[in-house]
Amino acid sequence: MFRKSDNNDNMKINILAFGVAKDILGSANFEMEVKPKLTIDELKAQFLAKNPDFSKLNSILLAINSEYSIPGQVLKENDEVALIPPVSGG
Amino acid sequence: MFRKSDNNDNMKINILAFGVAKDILGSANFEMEVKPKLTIDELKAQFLAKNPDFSKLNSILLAINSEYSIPGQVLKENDEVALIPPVSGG
Amino acid sequence: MFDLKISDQPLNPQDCLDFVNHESTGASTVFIGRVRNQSKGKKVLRLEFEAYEKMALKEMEKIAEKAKEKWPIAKLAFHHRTGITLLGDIAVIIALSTPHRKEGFRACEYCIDALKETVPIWKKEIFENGEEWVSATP
Amino acid sequence: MFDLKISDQPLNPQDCLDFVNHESTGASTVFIGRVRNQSKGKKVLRLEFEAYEKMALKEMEKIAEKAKEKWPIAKLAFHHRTGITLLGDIAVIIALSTPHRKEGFRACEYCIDALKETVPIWKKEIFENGEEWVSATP
Repeated sequence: MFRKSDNNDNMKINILAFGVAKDILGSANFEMEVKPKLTIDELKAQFLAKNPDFSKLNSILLAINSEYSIPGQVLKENDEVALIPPVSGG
Repeated sequence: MFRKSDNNDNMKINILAFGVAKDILGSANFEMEVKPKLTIDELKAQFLAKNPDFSKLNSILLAINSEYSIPGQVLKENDEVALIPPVSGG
Repeated sequence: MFDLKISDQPLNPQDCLDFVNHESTGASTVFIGRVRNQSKGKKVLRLEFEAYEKMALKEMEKIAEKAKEKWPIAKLAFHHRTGITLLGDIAVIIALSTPHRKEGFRACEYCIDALKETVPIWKKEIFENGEEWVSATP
Repeated sequence: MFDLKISDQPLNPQDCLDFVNHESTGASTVFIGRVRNQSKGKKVLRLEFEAYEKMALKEMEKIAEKAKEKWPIAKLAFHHRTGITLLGDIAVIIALSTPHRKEGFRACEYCIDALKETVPIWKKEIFENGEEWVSATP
């Protein structure tokens, strides 16, 4: 609240979590405020740092706006980011 | 009719013809009198000699009592012999 | 274990699926062969299937037995049509259930390939001007 | 061309077969995956499927497009179930029609293999004493 101008630069993204990722985060769907031009790799690193259980998984991929992200991809305001643990359809 | 004793030794077999073999023989099902202990190879040779159209086919196999015959197999009284042109099911 | 059938009535895939459904097997693989509207560029009006039924059922059973030796098949349905069939009609259904999918595809393909090699069933194609027993001549 | 569906209602193989039936194609190949009663020796009471539906449909379409690039597929139906499923329920159906059978088996196997690699759908196995997201952990 003191660094209001900084906060104003931040952007809002929407997080979706599925399967075991939802269990780890305790929530399926929430908003997050992140710094501008955050890359998907940085976001993933944040999640891993805050939730050590993610590193027990076989993999955790991130999708942006329902497409698998590519390394270095930069996030934009209102992006929908999904946490994709190992899929097991079929 | 003069060689009655010979004829009495002959045996009766039943012939089934399918697909193009039926068209060639003009009949699907008929009896035939053959000499005792005739082999399937001899019977096949008789059919080929009497019906040259059989040699135009990709193949013609003979079955005895609804099993594919094996070379040299000897026929018995009342055997059911089927003429099997190239199969094309499915 | 096996549901083998030759019929001059329309074949029903759901019957085959119901037969092969089995609690310990997760994968059902199905092949359905239908009457096509052309053969070698010529328009087909209809197909007529003829079977040496007694022997065809024996050969179908041999194929099923061999497939079961090679792959862990729980149940297998093998139905073939005879008589007059029109465009889109089902000529053959092979359905089988296996614990896993890879063996299911292999087994199903084996059965349809083997059918075309050994089962005494013949197909006559009726064209607008003529007819022909399939595969009979070169 | 493609019939892609994710549904929490029972899937119907006949719907898929009807969709893929196409006059110029003789071969329909179908794979059906069902809920099994055991996993790694443990009795499964039920499965729960969760999908990221929007993305799952996109990924299913990508798989269908790629399969169509590789093989001459006329029509393809790709249905996946979500929600609570019991023993014997259908989890997935892939049905496709091709001119000939060999390409049908290859294409169908490709689709189910690819589904298991990339489509964001998750399966939770519920056992008598516990539950587990399949493949999540080593």
